[in-house]
Amino acid sequence: MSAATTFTNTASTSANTGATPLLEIKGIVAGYGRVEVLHQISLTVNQGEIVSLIGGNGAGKSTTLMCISGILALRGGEIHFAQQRIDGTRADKLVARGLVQVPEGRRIFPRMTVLENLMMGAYCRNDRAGIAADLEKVYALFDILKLRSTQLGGTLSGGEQQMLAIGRAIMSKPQLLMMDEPSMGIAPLLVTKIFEAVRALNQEGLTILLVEQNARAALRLSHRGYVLETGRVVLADESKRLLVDPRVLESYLGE
Amino acid sequence: MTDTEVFLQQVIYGLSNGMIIALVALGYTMVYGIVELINFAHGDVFTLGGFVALTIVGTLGAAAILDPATLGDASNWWLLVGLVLACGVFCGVLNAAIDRIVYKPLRRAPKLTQLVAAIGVSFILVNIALFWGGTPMKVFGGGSAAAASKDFPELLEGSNLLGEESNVVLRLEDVSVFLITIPLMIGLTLFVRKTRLGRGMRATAQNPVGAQLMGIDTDRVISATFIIGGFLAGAASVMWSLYNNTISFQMGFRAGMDAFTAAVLGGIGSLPGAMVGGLLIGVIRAMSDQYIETRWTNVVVFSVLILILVFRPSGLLGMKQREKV
Amino acid sequence: MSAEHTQRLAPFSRGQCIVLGCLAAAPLLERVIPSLQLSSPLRTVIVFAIMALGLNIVVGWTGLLNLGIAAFAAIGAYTFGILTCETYPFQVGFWWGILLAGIVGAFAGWLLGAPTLRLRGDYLAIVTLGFGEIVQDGLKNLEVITKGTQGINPLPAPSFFGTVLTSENNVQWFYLYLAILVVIVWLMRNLEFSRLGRQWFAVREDELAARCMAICPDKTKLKAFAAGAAMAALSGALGASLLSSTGEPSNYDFQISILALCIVIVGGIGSITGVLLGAIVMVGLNVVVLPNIAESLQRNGIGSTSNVFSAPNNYKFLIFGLALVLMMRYRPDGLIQTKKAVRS
Amino acid sequence: MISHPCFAAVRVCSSLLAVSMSASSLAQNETAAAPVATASSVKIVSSLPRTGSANSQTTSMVNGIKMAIAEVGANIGGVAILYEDWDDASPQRGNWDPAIEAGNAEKAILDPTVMAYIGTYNSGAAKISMPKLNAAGMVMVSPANTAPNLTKSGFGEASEPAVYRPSGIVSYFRVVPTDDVQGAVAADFAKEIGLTKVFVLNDREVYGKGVATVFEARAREIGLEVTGVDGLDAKASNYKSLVTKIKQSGADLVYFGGTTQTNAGQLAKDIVSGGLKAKLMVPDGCYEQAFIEAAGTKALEGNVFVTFGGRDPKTMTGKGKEFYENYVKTYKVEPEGYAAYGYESGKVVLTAMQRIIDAKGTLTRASVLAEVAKTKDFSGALGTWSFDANGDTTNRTMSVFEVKGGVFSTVKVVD
Repeated sequence: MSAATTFTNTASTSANTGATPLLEIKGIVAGYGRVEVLHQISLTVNQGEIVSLIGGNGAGKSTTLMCISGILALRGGEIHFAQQRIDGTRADKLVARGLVQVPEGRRIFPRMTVLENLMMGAYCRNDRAGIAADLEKVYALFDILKLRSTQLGGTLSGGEQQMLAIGRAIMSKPQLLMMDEPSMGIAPLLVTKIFEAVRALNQEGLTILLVEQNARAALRLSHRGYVLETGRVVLADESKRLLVDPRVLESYLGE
Repeated sequence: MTDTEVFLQQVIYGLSNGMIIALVALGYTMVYGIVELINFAHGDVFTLGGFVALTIVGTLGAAAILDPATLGDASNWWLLVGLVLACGVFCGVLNAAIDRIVYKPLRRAPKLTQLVAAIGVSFILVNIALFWGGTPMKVFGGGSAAAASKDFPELLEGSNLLGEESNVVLRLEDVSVFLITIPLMIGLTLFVRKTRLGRGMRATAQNPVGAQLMGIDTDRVISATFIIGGFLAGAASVMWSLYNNTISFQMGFRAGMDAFTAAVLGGIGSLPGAMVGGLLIGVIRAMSDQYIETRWTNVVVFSVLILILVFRPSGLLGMKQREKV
Repeated sequence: MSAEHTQRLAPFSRGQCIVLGCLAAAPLLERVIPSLQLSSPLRTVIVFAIMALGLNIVVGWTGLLNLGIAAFAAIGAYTFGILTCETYPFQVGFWWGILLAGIVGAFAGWLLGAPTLRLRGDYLAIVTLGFGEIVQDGLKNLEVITKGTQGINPLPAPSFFGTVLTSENNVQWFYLYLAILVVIVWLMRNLEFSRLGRQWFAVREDELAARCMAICPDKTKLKAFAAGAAMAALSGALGASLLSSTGEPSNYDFQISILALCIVIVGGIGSITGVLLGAIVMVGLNVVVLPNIAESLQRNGIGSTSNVFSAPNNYKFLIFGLALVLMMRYRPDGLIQTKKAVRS
Repeated sequence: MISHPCFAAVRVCSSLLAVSMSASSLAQNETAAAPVATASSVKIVSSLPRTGSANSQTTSMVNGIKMAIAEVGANIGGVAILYEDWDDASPQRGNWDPAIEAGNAEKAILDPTVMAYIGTYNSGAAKISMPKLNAAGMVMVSPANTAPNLTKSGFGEASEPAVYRPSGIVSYFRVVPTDDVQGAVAADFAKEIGLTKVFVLNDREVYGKGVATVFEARAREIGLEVTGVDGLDAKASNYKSLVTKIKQSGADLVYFGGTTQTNAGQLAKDIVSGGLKAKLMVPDGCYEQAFIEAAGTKALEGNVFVTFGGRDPKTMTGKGKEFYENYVKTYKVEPEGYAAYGYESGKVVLTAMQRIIDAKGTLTRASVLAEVAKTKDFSGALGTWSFDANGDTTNRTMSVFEVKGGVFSTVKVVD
């Protein structure tokens, strides 16, 4: 992909015309120590969409999610969620508002049982009935978790841990679910299963921001996509167009 | 004394000393579990708990408690429970305050930076205890010898529960160590397992970022952990004072070292591990004093420790440590 | 050896030159202000600097927390004592004494490290702490060999081209120790850029990755442990010669290990210059600054013995502790920050 | 590489080294040759652990020294006597620190106005400063060291005490009777009151171990049965297990070579609470109110014997009585045994200085040393005594105390 390729956010129109933006990121800058990782990133996720964020290693995908989640402080720019500015809000408060992340590498609690892990997802909730219903929903989505419910999280396989992490996030009753590399290091069969679950969740109305290195799978699943390169958005379009874009084909789809 | 009596006696002493070590170790291991800080100041927070206890006893003492007639009265139970609460709260708040002022700004600094800061805090607390010992109160010797050990009055009946004729000594102090410590330990375990905050603690300990992403206010959880850890240190200081009847401004050093050893022996970060580790160290000390020689006791304790760790590198009840992220 | 490597191997870095140069100039300052006696306490600073440089190999370069470095200093001091004291049959003299002390120290480090180095993080820390206690009590209890609490004395002062130094020649003595320190700093710097040094860093950064580069982490750690122990033992021997006595075993207790650790962290973990500065600051605080503050207050009639608050000496713990806390608060990476210490 | 600036720096350093070495050795010779002091003031310094757990004891001593100086109005024949209270402890150790003790000795040597060095408290510390001060010809008077091998042969290594006297002259003196006297008196007393079986403990420090060893030897010599010997850990939280072991051994006396600082109070408590019906006997390191306060009167009442070199200041007559009354007046507290030792150390140096001035001499290190060594029939707070050829006090008066009503009361005085 040529470095000259630039992109302006305004050029894109939402796939779901008329939808309201749920998450809007405006020119955020962030980094670690003396190194700046994100240079003015802007993107929008509309209500009901699946948006994928693709890019190579070190492009800043996970960093973007950490900024949205409030783990990493911004150095510039703004983040709006459901029409409210949220940058500077503490991470734990955002979860209560429905902004939930399934982090890279799962980050489940290894010395808690599967059930306890799931219940940690409901940490901010008080509605017992709702929690019970959501638990059933998670079990319906990933039946293996029900079988394993008394097992320690740390003893699950990678794919099972990923399901657990997604299930745990669902227990938080998210409005927007952000998933960081859900397919990483997982057997292909399970990847399919997980992606199916993502699609099913979306069809129930959940908005999803998906970060993936597996660009093809992500773009097939999502409505729109953004391509990140060294901390900048270099392409943004509807997924089906990105799938045939020569620059994407060359760099990320291996053709 | 017959050999059996001697053995029984040593088991009693070993377990009751071990209980106190375990109580200090619990606070150590909780804080470690959450922020991965070897809190060198923990032992000195414990010391100050002892000074609070003696100050309270001394203040009340003029009226009733130090009167030889009521000294050792069983009705002092209420006082004992009150002391545990008062010292526990004091140490809990102190511990959390230290965290806020000293450790929190260093949370993102290298691990050893926090360790050295904790060492610094330890020195400061030692000095505070030294000054405290110079308080012009009767129980502090009028303040004339600040650095000297202070006598802690026997609040509970000191006579032998097995009868004055028995060779084996079991006094109310020995029993009270169990009566106060075991409920505290059960309460702590239930708290950590069952309550929301307790689950938040476990989650933060196992995966801080994951916990934040679940909506857990980790700063609050960390403060709560320091408060509880401090509370246990305060409670332990009362048990210690009551059991040994002595406090001194440097007593936290050995208590801290024993607790650290116990915590690691049991598997650092593990609550049952800290209890097992504490009891084990207490019993090993007693047995070594009896069957080897007192002068070799430290060597025995630490040799056992090294041997156990060589064969169980994560301690007795520790999980395999996760790789550093 | 690559060209770049050769260039980096200039004998000393700028920082090291400045610190060593300042040390070398200190006795001149003493001549300008006679009441300022520096060469005597500065020898102690050098002894601790060597111990901390040894600890720096283990903690700073290899990333292993060692809380028992004083035990190796004790082993060094007692080895030196047994080999040189006139009441023992060996009497090998100062130079052989410190050399053999270093070798025995390295062996002790190897002996402790071999079974325990696969332990991680704080488990290793408690093992080293325990080893410190074992050594201390062992020295106290094995009276037949070590004379127990009595300590071994007299020990020989360094002799130099046939002249034996006495406590009146403390300036010469200081320069001799400084020369030893200079040699050690030179060695350390070479080590830092050597193959072994890079292996240590690799193990510190990522053990798994190091293993992938055909570095055996256990052997590498063991070498670091032995090297650190050897340096600590050497410092113990130099310290014993300075006192003409090994002192009591309790002079090598946990507090000394802690002091050495504070020197490394306050100075700047991993940096040779930092450790030297750390030794000057921390030991200087103990042996120069605090005593002088207390004495000058006394001279000016401030303070009395009437109660605990009025005696300046009773504030020493507080000052020492505050100094540590404040230094960590405002220089969390130490006085000299190494480039490697930038964290993510 | 040769032109690298660091090399230049090294070269500069080494030349500086050479220059200053020659220059400073010259300077050293000057000061060594003439420790001038004729002028208006001389200094007495003390080196005692002032930071940490020994602080209480050393405060008593410093008070004693200050009082001795105040008594002469800090002035002898127009020469002002300055006193400095040096600390040989560091906060790092919380106890005496060898590096600082060595530093103090050297600081004293290099300050030409220092005429006398009062110290140390710990016998281990004395071993470090003694040879240095001796080589410099400075008189050293210890108010507290009791290890016999510092001055007498036959107690430690064959090389002792010669190693502490590199100049061949005796320059170290002490006002306290040594442990060979004290340990023996203690053993004799135990036998006298009908005790037969003794368990000997020490705190594994130079002083405690030394006095316990002498006690043990004497006990065996006079036919007491020694049921066990052990060294305890002064930092332990309690000694209940150890007491059980002693109980099993059947001892009717526990001798503990140790001090209040090394946890004698805790031991006394645990003997009582562990149901061990045996007496406890401790040396002069416990002859202080702090011991009673630490152990609590209940544990000590009628259970403990404390030996001490000298008499109870309260019961003394003459100079001793004066000291007692003065001390109470000045500091508003009862003087401890340590206060008397401190006072006596200061007094003996000041008296020697007074004699030099009276004889129209000048105060030099050599003259002060020579005059202190001549101390004969000195009448002070501890009785009337002289220094013997080893530098030890001829005072062999030992008192045995017990605790009654919360204070020490004399049981026996051995002359």
